[in-house]
Amino acid sequence: MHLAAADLAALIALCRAEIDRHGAHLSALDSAIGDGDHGANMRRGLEAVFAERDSIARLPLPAALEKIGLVLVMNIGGAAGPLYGTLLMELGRGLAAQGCGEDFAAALERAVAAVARRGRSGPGDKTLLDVLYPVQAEIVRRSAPGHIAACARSAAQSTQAMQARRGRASFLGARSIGHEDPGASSCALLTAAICGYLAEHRPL
Amino acid sequence: MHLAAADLAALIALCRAEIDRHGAHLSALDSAIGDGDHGANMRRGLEAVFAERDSIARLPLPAALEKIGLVLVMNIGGAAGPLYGTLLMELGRGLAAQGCGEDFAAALERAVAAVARRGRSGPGDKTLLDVLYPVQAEIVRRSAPGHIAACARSAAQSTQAMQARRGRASFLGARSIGHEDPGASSCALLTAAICGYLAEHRPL
Amino acid sequence: MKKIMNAPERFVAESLEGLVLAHEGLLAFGGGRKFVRRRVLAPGKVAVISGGGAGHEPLHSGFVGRGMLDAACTGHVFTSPTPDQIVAAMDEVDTGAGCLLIVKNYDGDVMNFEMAAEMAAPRHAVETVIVEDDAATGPAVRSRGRRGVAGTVVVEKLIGAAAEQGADLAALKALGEDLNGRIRSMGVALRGVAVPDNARETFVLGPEEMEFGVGIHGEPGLARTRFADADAIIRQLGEAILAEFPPGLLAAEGLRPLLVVNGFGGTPPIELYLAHGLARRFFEARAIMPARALTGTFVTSLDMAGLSLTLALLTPDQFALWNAPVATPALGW
Amino acid sequence: MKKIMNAPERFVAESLEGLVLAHEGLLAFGGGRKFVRRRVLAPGKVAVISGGGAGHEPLHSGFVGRGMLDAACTGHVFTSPTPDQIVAAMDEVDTGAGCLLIVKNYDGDVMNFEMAAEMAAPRHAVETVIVEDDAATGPAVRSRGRRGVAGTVVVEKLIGAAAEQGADLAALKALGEDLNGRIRSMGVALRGVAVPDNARETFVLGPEEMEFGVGIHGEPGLARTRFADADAIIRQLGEAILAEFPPGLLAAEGLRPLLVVNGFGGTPPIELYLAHGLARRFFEARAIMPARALTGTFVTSLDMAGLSLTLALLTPDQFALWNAPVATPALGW
Ligand SMILES: Nc1ncnc2c1ncn2[C@@H]1O[C@H](COP(=O)(O)OP(=O)(O)O)[C@@H](O)[C@H]1O
Ligand SMILES: Nc1ncnc2c1ncn2[C@@H]1O[C@H](COP(=O)(O)OP(=O)(O)O)[C@@H](O)[C@H]1O
Ligand SMILES: [Mg+2]
Ligand SMILES: [Mg+2]
Ligand SMILES: [Mg+2]
Ligand SMILES: [Mg+2]
Repeated sequence: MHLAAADLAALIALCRAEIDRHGAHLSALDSAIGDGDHGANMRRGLEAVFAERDSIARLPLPAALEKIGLVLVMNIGGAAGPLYGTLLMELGRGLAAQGCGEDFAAALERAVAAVARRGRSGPGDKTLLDVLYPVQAEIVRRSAPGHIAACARSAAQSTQAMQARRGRASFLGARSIGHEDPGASSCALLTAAICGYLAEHRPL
Repeated sequence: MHLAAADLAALIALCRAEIDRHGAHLSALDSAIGDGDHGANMRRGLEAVFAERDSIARLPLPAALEKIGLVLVMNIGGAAGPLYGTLLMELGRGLAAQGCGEDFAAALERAVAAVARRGRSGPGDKTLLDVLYPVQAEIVRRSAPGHIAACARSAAQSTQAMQARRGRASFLGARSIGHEDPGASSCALLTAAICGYLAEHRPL
Repeated sequence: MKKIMNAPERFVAESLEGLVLAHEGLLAFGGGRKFVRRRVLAPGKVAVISGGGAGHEPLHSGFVGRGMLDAACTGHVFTSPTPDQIVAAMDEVDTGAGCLLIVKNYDGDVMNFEMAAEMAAPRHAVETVIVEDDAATGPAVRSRGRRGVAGTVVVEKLIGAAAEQGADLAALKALGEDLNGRIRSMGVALRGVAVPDNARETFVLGPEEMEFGVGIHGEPGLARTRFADADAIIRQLGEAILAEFPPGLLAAEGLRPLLVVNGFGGTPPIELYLAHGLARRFFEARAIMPARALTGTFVTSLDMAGLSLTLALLTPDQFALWNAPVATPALGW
Repeated sequence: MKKIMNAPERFVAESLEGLVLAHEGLLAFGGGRKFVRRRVLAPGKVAVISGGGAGHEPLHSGFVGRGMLDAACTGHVFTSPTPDQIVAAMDEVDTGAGCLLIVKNYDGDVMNFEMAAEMAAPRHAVETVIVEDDAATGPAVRSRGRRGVAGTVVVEKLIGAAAEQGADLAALKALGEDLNGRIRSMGVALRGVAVPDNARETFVLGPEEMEFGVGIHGEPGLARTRFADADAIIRQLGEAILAEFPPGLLAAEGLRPLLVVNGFGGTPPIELYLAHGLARRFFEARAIMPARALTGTFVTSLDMAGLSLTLALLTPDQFALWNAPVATPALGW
């Protein structure tokens, strides 16, 4: 995958706009089974990345991703910060290690595994991993961006039926069932936004 | 004025019932321009007197009134306790000093004056004195109980137009205007109850 | 408004019992549970006694202890204690040097303490200090006598410290009277309260309203105004306070200002600390440099949301009394 | 829900500034205002560092001072601090004996402190104690790991005292792990909270409802139940606490129980003291005799109405650590 600086800057702007638009919804989801701040947390993170988008976009993709991850970690706090941060830092490091990152899918797989380690969590725990796993599987399968986005969306929805085993929602026990996980929701939103951009600007 | 023990016990029961019935209304008046407890305060006082009604009714009238005053002081607290307490203690003492209290009106006048001294207040301050003064004047005039009761009622109503200069309501300044004073209201209620009993049982 | 309560008529007694249990080393009940006293009295000093309605906790019983009060008499919620309570306290904690009564300026409190003082006169030397610190009830609103509000803590601390150091009754009375010109408070409520017997709040505020110039009994204040940001609220409180000091005092040399930010019971520490920072900046911008601060929940109005600022313009000697050691449930250093 | 606030994004910073201003003798900001630290460090002792989201004040910054924390890192409301804050604190307050991190058991806090510990590993010896005292999130609800709630104050006090007395990193870590089996808390909310960015409360209770088994982030609890009188509430809390101690501990000899009644921010002292008295009676009726009590507002959930009980079954040595001198804004003796 090749991304020009302009693409990266545009993607950052797009993700930030997407989170901004859905911030209240993400917080509402988090209010139901968490502490109601996921929208604010994600906004703060994306605003910080957006503020540094020019210098980030000037970096090679692996370094840019790692930098985005670091900015997220240092600005979000809460659970989302280390998780999204680890995802991007590890993805960047993985791509760098491969020498300009030809095998995106492999790097993503390792990054998702790092997120799971950081969160001590796995599939079915009702977290953003329940979106990351299927997205990564579709990428391995080289599915079309539109299909990946739809998968992400339905994966997020399927967290409704789960009982949370990690994160604040897990403290609710069975009461967490019936609500969509906010982290899964933000993850699907971002996935769909990125896929939409890629479909439009770099048809694979 | 002569009151049998049975009359005194009946009057105590009547006053207690009257305050109990109107307690919520008195507190509501007090909420508007005070702290909302006048009903509870008066109830507590009358319950305490009621609890001791048998031993009180056995005393000669002056001693009974003084005792009622003391029970009110020791149980009401707040502004109403010392004021109603002083009224009855001084009335009892005044009647006792006169030797079996032939001149009720004179004793009442001195008792009302003692209330004013205790409260450092006078006519037009928007307090129970604005009922006590006209009631006492009607008693001097030997008005019929029904007329005294009506006077008390209208005197209480006339406190609506006043700006409070004593009591909690005075802290509201001009905002106290337009509300009936709770102490004036309880005073009118008790006056009317007593007058009603006297009209029925001892037509003057 | 829900309360952690069994029944209105047991509310105050059960709370006092919990307070005494939680601080058994400092406190004990007086005879008949009519008041809370210092467990161990300091013989020979003037007995400092205060009290008032319940609902203002930790005032007054939470300030019983070394260097502050010897006894506190508590009435029903927002209702002055009765004279028998106050007389009982005098009889039990006066060790011979007389009693100094500290009374917040409400007609009910003043009259009940006055009747108690009259009853006790044959047996006790008694002086009374009436606390009048509320800037909301100054001459513009009321012909005489401000309410006593959060500044009461300052008066109780300084008089308590002076008594502990051996000041006599006359000196304590003079100190209290001097303090009345030096302490001004102003409060704002964001949510009203319901007393335990009543289902309804004494005032109900809309989401965009606040009640300015409130006291500590859930009673309406000076004016219903538009809810504002913290800077604006602090500015309004601060200006009202400064306007009510006796002329000239603000310009006096060598004063040591004390700044108290007091929560009314429903306002959490995060907001109180924020208010303290803004109040500090407000006063410092006007060349009033607080030399010490007290921020917390000291004089409440049940669970009312809101807070008050108190500024005390102390002499160096008075400031030393503030700094003197104190060991009570709610204030200790 | 109205707050004394200028703007959500300045809420936490302005509150911390007020705290530090109010306690300048004890506290100072760390570099870049990333944390609050003891003004004067005690060289040679292990640095005790804690932190977490804002909204729990006085936790954690109000417990910085002699005998307790050396630094506290505060995040946004209900949001863990970020690793850079924690690393900066370690770099500034570790005087050579290493850092003991005290972390409440929330995934966000655990992950951020863990990343910080990894980043600081080259320069600092670091150990972490995870606080897990919440009886509402025991094995019946969650496969592993209770939340950390009001018991955190006990852990910070005891570890802080031990560090002040010279305990090394391994001993402090062992103490923290031992305490996790000895401390259980349970909370109930009478009114929910709204975080500053959100207009709405996370849960809305009817006049006859309460939320049982809540944490300290305004999140829903174990169950929505019928509002009850204080005796029933205390009994429910007490029974939940007793049920969650490790088997055998309650029967152990020579324990010195500590009872904490903690208000969640919107509950006034009159109710907290009442709860203390009832809790005392509840435990004493079961032959658990609290040897010391702490009643007040220590671990809040913004202005949530409600409270929690905490029972700590301490060894005599641990109890001595509780009694050791402490000088912080919110705890001092
Ligand atoms: N241990 C974990 N592993 C994976 N994801 C987690 C974990 N804990 C939380 N999450 C994710 O983080 C989301 C919550 O993020 P956020 O609200 O920003 O943080 P916090 O819970 O600290 O308030 C959850 O919806 C969930 O998807
Ligand atoms: N100084 C005073 N002189 C005369 N009457 C007073 C005075 N202060 C208060 N009152 C009367 O007492 C009434 C209030 O009584 P109550 O509510 O029981 O006491 P409190 O004001 O202490 O709560 C007022 O309505 C008024 O009639
Ligand atoms: Mg959250
Ligand atoms: Mg009243
Ligand atoms: Mg009253
Ligand atoms: Mg959070």
